[in-house]
Amino acid sequence: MTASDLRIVLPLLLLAGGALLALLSGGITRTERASYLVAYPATLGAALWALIAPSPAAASTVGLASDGLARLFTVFFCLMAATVLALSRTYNSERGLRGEEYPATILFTTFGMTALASATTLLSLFLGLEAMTFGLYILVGSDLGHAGSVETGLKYLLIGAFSAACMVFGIALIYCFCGTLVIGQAVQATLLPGAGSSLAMAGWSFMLIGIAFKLSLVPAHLWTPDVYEGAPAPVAGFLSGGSKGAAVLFLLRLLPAAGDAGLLRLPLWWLALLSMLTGNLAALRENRVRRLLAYSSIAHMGYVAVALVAGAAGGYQAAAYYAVAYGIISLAAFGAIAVLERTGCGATVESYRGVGSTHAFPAAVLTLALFALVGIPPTAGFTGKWLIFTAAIRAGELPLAVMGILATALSLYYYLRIVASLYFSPVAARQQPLLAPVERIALGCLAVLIIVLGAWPSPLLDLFSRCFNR
Amino acid sequence: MIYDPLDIALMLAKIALVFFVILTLAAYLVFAERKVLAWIQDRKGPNRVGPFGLLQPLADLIKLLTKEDFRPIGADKWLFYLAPAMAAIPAIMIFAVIPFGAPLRLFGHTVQLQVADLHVGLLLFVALSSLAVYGVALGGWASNSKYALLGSIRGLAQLLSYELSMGLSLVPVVMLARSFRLSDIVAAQAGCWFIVYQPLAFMIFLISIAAECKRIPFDLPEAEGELVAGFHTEYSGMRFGLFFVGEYLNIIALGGLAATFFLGGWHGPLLPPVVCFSVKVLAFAFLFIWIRGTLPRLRYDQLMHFGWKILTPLALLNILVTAWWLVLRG
Amino acid sequence: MKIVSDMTALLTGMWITWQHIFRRPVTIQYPEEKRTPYPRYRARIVLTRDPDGGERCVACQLCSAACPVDCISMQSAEAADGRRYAAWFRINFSRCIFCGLCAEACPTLAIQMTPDFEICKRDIMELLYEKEDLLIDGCGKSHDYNFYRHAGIGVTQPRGAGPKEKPPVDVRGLLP
Amino acid sequence: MEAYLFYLLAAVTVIGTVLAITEKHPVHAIVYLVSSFFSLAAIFFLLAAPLIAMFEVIIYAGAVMVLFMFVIMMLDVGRSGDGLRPGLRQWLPAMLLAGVILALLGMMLAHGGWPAPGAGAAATLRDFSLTLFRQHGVAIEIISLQLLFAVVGALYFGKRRGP
Repeated sequence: MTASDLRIVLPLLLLAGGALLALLSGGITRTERASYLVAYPATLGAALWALIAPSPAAASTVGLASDGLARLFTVFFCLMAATVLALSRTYNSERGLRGEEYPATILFTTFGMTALASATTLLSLFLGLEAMTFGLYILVGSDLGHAGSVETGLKYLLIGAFSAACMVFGIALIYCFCGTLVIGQAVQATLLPGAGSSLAMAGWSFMLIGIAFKLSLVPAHLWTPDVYEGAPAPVAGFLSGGSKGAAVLFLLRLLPAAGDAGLLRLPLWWLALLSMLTGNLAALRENRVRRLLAYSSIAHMGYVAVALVAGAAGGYQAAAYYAVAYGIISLAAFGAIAVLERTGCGATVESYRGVGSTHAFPAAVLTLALFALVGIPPTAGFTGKWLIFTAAIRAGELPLAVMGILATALSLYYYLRIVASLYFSPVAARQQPLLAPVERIALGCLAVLIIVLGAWPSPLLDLFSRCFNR
Repeated sequence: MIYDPLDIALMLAKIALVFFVILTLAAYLVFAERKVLAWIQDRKGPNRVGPFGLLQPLADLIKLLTKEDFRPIGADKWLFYLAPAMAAIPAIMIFAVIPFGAPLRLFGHTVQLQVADLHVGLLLFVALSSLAVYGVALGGWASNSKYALLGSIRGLAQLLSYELSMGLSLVPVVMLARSFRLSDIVAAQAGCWFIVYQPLAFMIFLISIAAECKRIPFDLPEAEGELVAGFHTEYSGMRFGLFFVGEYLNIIALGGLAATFFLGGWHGPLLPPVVCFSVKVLAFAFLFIWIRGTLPRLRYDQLMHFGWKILTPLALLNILVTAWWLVLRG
Repeated sequence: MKIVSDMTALLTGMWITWQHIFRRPVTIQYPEEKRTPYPRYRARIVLTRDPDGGERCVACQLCSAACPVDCISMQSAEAADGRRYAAWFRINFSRCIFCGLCAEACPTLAIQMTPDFEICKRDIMELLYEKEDLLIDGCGKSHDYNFYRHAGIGVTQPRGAGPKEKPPVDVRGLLP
Repeated sequence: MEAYLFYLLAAVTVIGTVLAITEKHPVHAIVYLVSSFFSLAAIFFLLAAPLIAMFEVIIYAGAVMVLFMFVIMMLDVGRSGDGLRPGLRQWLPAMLLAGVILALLGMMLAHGGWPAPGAGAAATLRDFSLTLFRQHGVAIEIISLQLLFAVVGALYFGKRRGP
């Protein structure tokens, strides 16, 4: 390992070291305060390093790279982790969820995401994804006092193990065919039209099944509502924003190497269509807020899949942008839900009645996030959808784009139902929550980001297009 | 692949020889144990059958063979019958990789005095000793008896825990010999035995193998005082005999491995290599008997604490120190 | 240092057992070599006779009552001169635990224990000892004790004729 | 000779695995699976990959399955009943998927497109470890961290509930 390698892996080292230190300090001081104090600098430091570090002089020898995409997503994941930490402190202490394991596991999950973001071989790509999922197994089940939480964790674990098995089998088949684990070579040897053999195709199908589980695309989506419902709210936000982002990144690492989705276009097309339709239709009938958001996330991953089908015609930029935007939006939504659940809001939409007037700030953030999920203009959601559907039309996927737009129109109903419940219903007496300053700041930042990214997306898009059009 | 008939014949001869020797040795080890224990307790031990009781193993064999083969009601038939074999077979298979003498020149061939010189020999040993757990576990479970089940659960946990420290204590040996092949490990000790470099690893290995053969002070799985006979309470006749012989085969095998890994295998002064090796193996067997005559049984929590909180960390530390030493030495 | 003392303790134990390997065994090879029991050894039970050759046992049932395992049984009878004796007397040695309580209880010193410990039979019924098997021609441990001579009952000799025995007092003659 | 051995072992592996899936008794299923692992290890050995063969036995047969068995014995599951046996409805999706995969395999076999078999030089332990630790060192670190957090998670879930 050389000095330039060290430069590449420094964010990873910071996160891993932070995780270990958080565990140790929690174990020594017997309070979780120290762990949180370790966790913030670790995530922020990693993000900062990814932002400002000069690119390494020599090529990497460790199977990791720090190209633009890796650095952008490292920053994204690290900041997201910091926000999740900020949102979960008060939430956790009110739910009696304590222990240094929680911040340490958040750091470890972020470590996995970052490893995935900078992977150059199929092996480290898969391991990064697995490390992330591993952390999320723990986080999802971490609410020991809440009866459903551990069960949810187990459900997620079983499904995750199945998808990991599929994926690793797929990687093995691909390696068997082309004899290399380096992403570029492997993808070009197997995915380009004409290059593939039946063996490699089998491998790619297994990979696709595995990643469909992680993205909760439709035939593999069944775990999503249960997990979203049982997990602690900030973790649900992290899961929905971060892990979905990482899964999108997983595909974004693979597909552009072949230039096009190639042989995977057809299965992706169907996955996209089914996810958009099923997600939105199921959400229409759902009355519980978290499950509703779960179905909405299935639908949104369908939109991302549309972007991936569109591929080189601007689809990759759109997918990357949408992954970031959706991450921020869903984190904002779940952050607001975390705050509102402390005031006594239950599971159903009706229990959110009149919150808008009693708790104006979190309700406003939730409303903004919901608007963004629908795709109302000045928000990031609108810009993302615009990019996706224009890319799809440009790539000649007109039917898919039309279906997507129709599905979006359909989604207006159920999002607005929540908003209506927030503002237009009679006020019930509620307790005033103590909104910690750090929560206020985190929610505020997320809200501002939703607007800013939506209204002024060009810097981010420029960066992305530089990544994909080398 | 084409096989030389002479090679095959030699191989069969070696297998037959090893089989004969270890089975006889195991039988006489039982006798020796009874004798030595008797001496330690100021008794005379078996001395009725044959001169000095030397035919006692034969008498035992006849007794075991003619006893009723008994299966308790509710026992799981196939597993009950299978378990003794699963206990004995891995112990026998371990002998395949132990080099018991210097290579010989015979009919113009160089004959390794070792059944199979695998280059993953050490790993084969670890694998087989991890498979030996099944005999204990299934035997106790299939007997449909509380004592047996408790014994087998204890056995499972104990063997699993001590396998870890045993495996870890062998890592420095591999680091020093730079090979998993047992003949290489022996060759690397031509100058200086590894026990000189690795006394700690030797101690850890010794304690771990005592636990692996379920010998006092680690005989929790069959603790007579509490569990009648533990996992083989319900066995009788030759099935019990297989468990019993398996245990003594294990002692010989692990003694041989300890000699191979730490005491220079067949290297030694004055005596011919095969004799040298046998002396070492028998010394280990004697040591185990001696310890059995001396120490009381551990309590179960002491056993687990000792394995996980003392032996394993010590073994890890030892690996670390050895690695540093090797790096510094270059 | 705890570990040093622990190691020393272990090694001391090993050293002691090592020494014992070379000790002479204390085993006695029983059927060939026999050890002589002490005279007061408590093994097979016998019924003794008094110095005059008569049975000591008066069938008082005290031994039977004292026996913790109830292995002694008998039938009492009385001779024409008023002397009590056991019509039959039976000890079940398959139950006897050789505790010696019967011998303690016996007022006439009839029942006594011997050092003969080799009681072994093929058939368990043979361990049922009848009076004929139990009765020996001897006084056992006290050679000159005869209950009826001391008791002053007037069976073996007229009342008042015993050694150190005062003649019987005529109670009526003492009346004022 | 090697071919016969291979087919024998392959048959044992497949039959063992099928029996492990269909067996209703967990301990029996474990025994079947262990025999399947063992013959798989022997196949690896035949394929000149002794290291993988040994790891197969040590890790899967020797550690993972033993832990399974430990848990089953501790909880004493499976003594009481046939409730564990899945019905046809539970079998159906799995059968369907297995059928699809088998059909695809058959198609692939018919279609060809296999990579040419390699030179067949057995990789030595030294090569193996050099590749593993030089090229994939980071992967190993990620895995070790993952294992650490597996322990952390297990401890966390095993923590005593309540105060």
